[in-house]
Amino acid sequence: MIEFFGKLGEYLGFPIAASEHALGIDHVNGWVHWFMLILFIGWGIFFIVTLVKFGIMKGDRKADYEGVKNHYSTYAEYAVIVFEVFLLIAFAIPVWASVKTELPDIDDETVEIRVIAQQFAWNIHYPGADGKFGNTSIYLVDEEEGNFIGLDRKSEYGADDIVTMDQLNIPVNRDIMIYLSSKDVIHSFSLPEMRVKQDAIPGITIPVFFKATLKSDDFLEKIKYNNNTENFSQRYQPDTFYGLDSSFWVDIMNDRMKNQYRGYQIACAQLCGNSHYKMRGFMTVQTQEEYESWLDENAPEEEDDDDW
Amino acid sequence: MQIPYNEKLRPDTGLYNAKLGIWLFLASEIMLFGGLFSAYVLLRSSNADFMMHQHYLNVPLATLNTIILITSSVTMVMAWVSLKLNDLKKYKLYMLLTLLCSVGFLIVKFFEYSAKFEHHLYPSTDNFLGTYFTLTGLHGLHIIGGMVVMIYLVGPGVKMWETNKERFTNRVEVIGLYWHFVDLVWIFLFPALYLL
Amino acid sequence: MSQDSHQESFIKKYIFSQDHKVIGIQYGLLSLFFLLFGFFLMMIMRWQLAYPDQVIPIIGPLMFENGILSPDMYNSFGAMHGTIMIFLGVVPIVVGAFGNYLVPLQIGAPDMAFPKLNMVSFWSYFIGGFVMMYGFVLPGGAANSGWTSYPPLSDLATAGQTVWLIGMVFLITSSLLGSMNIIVTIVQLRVKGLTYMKLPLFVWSQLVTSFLLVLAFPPLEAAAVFQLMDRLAGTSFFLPTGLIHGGAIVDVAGGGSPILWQHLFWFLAHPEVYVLILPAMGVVCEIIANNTRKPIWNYKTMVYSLIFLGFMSFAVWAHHMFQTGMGQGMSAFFQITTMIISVPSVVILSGLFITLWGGRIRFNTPMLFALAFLPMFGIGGLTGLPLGLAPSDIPLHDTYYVIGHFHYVVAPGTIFAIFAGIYFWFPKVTGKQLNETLGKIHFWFSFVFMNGIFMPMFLQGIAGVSRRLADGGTTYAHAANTIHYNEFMSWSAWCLGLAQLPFIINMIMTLIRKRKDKVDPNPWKATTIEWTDTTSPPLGHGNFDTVPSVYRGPYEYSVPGESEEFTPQSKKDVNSENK
Amino acid sequence: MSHDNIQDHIKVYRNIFLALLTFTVLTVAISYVHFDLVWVGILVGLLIAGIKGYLVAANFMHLNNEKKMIYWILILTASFLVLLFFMPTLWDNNIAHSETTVLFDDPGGREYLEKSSH
Ligand code: HEA
Ligand code: HEA
Ligand code: CUA
Ligand SMILES: [Cu+2]
Repeated sequence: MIEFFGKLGEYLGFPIAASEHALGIDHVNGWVHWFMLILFIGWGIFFIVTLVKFGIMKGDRKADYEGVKNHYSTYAEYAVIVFEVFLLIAFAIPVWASVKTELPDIDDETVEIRVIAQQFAWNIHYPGADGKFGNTSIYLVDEEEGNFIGLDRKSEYGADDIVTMDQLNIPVNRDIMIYLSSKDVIHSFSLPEMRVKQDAIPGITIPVFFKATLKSDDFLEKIKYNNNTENFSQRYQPDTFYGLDSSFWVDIMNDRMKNQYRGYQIACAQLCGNSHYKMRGFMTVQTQEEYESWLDENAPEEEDDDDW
Repeated sequence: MQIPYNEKLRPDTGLYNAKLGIWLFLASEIMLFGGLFSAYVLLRSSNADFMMHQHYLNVPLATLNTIILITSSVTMVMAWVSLKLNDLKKYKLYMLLTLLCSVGFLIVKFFEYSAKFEHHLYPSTDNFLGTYFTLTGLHGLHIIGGMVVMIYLVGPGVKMWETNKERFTNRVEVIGLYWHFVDLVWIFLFPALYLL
Repeated sequence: MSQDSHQESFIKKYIFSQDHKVIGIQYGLLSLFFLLFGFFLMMIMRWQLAYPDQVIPIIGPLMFENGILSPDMYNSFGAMHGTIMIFLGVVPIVVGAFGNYLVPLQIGAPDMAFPKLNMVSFWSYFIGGFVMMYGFVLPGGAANSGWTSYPPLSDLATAGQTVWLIGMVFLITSSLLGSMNIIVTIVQLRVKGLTYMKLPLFVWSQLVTSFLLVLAFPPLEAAAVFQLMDRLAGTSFFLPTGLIHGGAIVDVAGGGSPILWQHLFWFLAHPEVYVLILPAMGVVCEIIANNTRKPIWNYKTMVYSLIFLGFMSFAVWAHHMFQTGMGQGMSAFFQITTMIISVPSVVILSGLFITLWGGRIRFNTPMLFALAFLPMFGIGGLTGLPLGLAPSDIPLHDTYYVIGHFHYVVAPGTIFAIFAGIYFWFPKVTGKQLNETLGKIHFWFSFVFMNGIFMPMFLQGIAGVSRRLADGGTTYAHAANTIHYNEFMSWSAWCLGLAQLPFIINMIMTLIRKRKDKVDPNPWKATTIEWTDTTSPPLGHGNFDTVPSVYRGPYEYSVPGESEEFTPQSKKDVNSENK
Repeated sequence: MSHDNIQDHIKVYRNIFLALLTFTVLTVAISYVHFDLVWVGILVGLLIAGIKGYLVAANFMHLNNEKKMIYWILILTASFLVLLFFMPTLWDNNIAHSETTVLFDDPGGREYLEKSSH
């Protein structure tokens, strides 16, 4: 039942659901939209019938002082209340708890990652081989040297930490625990396909957890058929590139599209300044092996330490 | 054109217009200071060091100010009573006393503020001092606003006593209500900032 | 009122007037101007959304560097569009213009309770508006942190934000004075016999709205003061410790809380959205009762729903903050209250629908706008439900779905109700009726293009396109499927702009047309007492030649046994005379 | 209001005045008392302020004898005030605690730096 009515959620046009909890959320949306549809169509039919009957074909009569005498509308209102209570108890409150507040146990199986937002990029901080984060401090932040998060390489667990910008790699089908914070203003960490959205608020660190179920490769395969890329390139008219012919333009666009489809995208969903609109990161979901080899590739080299 | 119930009470509500008006205004003031106090509580409860600079505040001076304000409240209510007793002279006397108190209050505040500045304590020093300056500053603005009205009511505004006694008495009652409210805010500000 | 017929100077009569009717008109004209201005900003922004980074035709080279709306300007226009529409457009027109003009007339009062305050309130609005406009010429432009002005972004923003805050304080003052005035007027100056349960629903909606304004605005004032301190005195009420901005540590004491602003802001801003809708509902009630020629169904339930709606609107504010990391208890509380508040809306809407049944419906222009209000508000309101449930809000928060949701309630909702009200009460204000043909053209085009703009927003929002993106989301892959709607939406918006021309022409033509000698004081055959008054089209001080008494409810249309189709409220009740 | 009635009023005002002075001295005195539990001190302080506020509101502002309408307005205001007061303070944000790190929000950052071997 839950799935059956929740199915509507999958036809509404949400992005592909790629995390474990995504279906739950889509089902809530499906149920609510069914409910809205029924109410709207019900009232809409009544509305149109009334207008036709009492407006257009009115003839020569007087308006009825009393109007409707039955209580159907009262029953309809009770039905609305009952349904809303049902939605709250059956879906909204438990789903919210499981998605946002009931922290899973952190064990070896959990991948812990810190994400620190800044204008206008996502800093990703992996604990490295030892599984523990090195210390960070605002006094070590040095953007010219590339130390955006003020990581202390000399601290106990800091030497092997991996820091990337705008590129988040995670293994598929494992619990991901992200500690989300921000350096400057409020951002919002949004993964549309994962149904993840969480404001990154400076001053506090907020947990975000999910489990991705669809690898990037598979995802790209899927959206190839879904995404109407033609529309996209048509939208940009060549005249912004004065003097260039349009085939050149199409090449540029195609290149750009390819880059876009590196995988999932991290969107910033909270206004954070003038480049908010392009504060975009990428997320790659890989198999465990690919993930591990990616970590190895990106592990800091020994010599590098002195800089930091 | 005459607006009804400016001086007489409307039978079904038992109020004249300005009384209802001032209570609505005070209701909005309650929400204003409610917002400020609520911010204070939130900031304080989310920060262990919030009260760090409290000991810089001058409790004796503030106590003096509390007493001044309470006194001014009493003289204010006495001014109204004098009008009820048809005694314009006494009204003026009490009103001037109230004004005197408020001037006293502002002078004491001035000394408090300048002592802070001398010690390089500014609103930007930390959030406690920020709250202190913002809240007492806004309260001070309310005092000044009240004083302006009071000056009007002992000065040019007193002419109305000749033409329309009832309405004038109502005006005094209304500014009185406002003044007591300002006093009441201080009654909570004083412990919240200085003592607790 | 003869003692008032002495000559007043022009300035006293029309500029610093204390007459509620003149003030109402002043409010009306200024807020229409601001509505149009807010719309112009949006029409420019819509170019940037449809054709990102392309030179704007005609006005681009005149107004902007490179002829392109830069991202900074986009943000600033967006923030100002929201602010202008809400605080300088809709609130002043529904409360300042309609409330001011109609409430005293509908309750038989000679004027507002405090005419001087009324004047101050208008001028405070005027100053606030122009202080805010001043932001456009400051270096860095007007406020650009969204109409919500979330810190730390707004704390760190350019000087336009300071001007925004100062303007806001004036606007708050204006609204506070205006709404206190309305409450006192309604409570104290009701004419003989007009008990609460005989008040027109428009007056009820104004009463509830005014309470919302009086009690919800002050916390925002507190917040504005705090933010001004942050910006001018270097405090850090909204700035936490350890901020790094532009690579350097922000030099403030810290220890503040960005969430605090959101609480104080939404504590106002949620009630505020009901301020936008309740008077609109009131207008629609009046017009529907009048044009179905029958009483509003279940008047008492409507009144109680309005009150309950107003009351509950104070307890739902954090549904705008679900994604700030709210814990379980709070989110449950605010989801429940949000669901509760939708029930009175459903009750009111149902009441209006059912009123239509059995009526003798006249399709004149005000009625068309009022009728369109119903399904449009229905769409807007219903899409509030998935936003009100925290889990379904996760994918929808801060996307175009939210934009679609609230534009359906404010644009084809409130704006249509405002249009309806203007067409309906225009004869009351000027003694002349607006042209019906032009009115209908205005209606049908507005109706079609409004939906053209806002319907695709739901699709974009569901696909995950964020709001406030200066390029409409071209860099996001998930936007690729729906982004081409932008072009269609923008064209709809510009056509909507064109569709306003018949309206403006209609107003001007009607105003310059000579008035007929004999004015029908009650062209719509309405029952409420503002129509019994013949004095108001000439803008004299003082309202009624003979103050009416009220004997019956506001919507006594088609009463069985009465000779006329409508029974004015002031018609003597035969029964009560016997008593 | 007859005149004797007003004379009574004056007497009341005087008594209230004295009471307010007493309570003021009392709060100041109590603030020097050290309570083991901080919140007890706060509670006592608020209690006294509450009493003083009540005295002012009830007598000077005549709330002990006011019209129904005013009471309704104040009740309404008070209920919203309660909401405004408690919701933000009861706010339960999801906050992550990750033990091994000195996070950006940690004001102890500078001390940490001094301690560590740089
Ligand atoms: C007038 C303005 C107005 C009104 C009336 C409403 C009404 C409602 N709003 Fe809306 N809302 C806004 C203006 C408004 N809102 C604005 C401006 C924002 C965004 C602010 C920003 O972030 O910038 C917002 C955002 C907003 C959010 C935050 C979304 C987010 O940022 O993630 C939420 C969440 O709960 C919400 C919920 C609701 C609900 C449940 C209602 C309910 O009251 C609705 C109840 C109504 C109904 C249930 C309809 C009943 C009708 C029928 C049943 C008839 C059906 C009809 C026909 C067939 C004709 N709104
Ligand atoms: C009352 C509120 C209100 C109203 C009516 C409108 C009306 C409109 N809005 Fe607005 N909007 C907001 C409040 C409002 N908006 C807010 C709060 C935001 C969020 C801002 C933020 O992100 O911070 C927003 C954001 C917003 C966006 C998203 C921007 C973004 O996120 O990047 C868009 C996009 O299309 C948009 C479009 C429109 C359009 C096309 C209209 C049209 O419907 C306009 C219709 C207007 C008219 C029809 C004018 C009628 C007046 C006349 C005809 C006057 C005649 C005059 C004389 C005679 C003098 N609005
Ligand atoms: Cu970061 Cu928007
Ligand atoms: Cu809301």
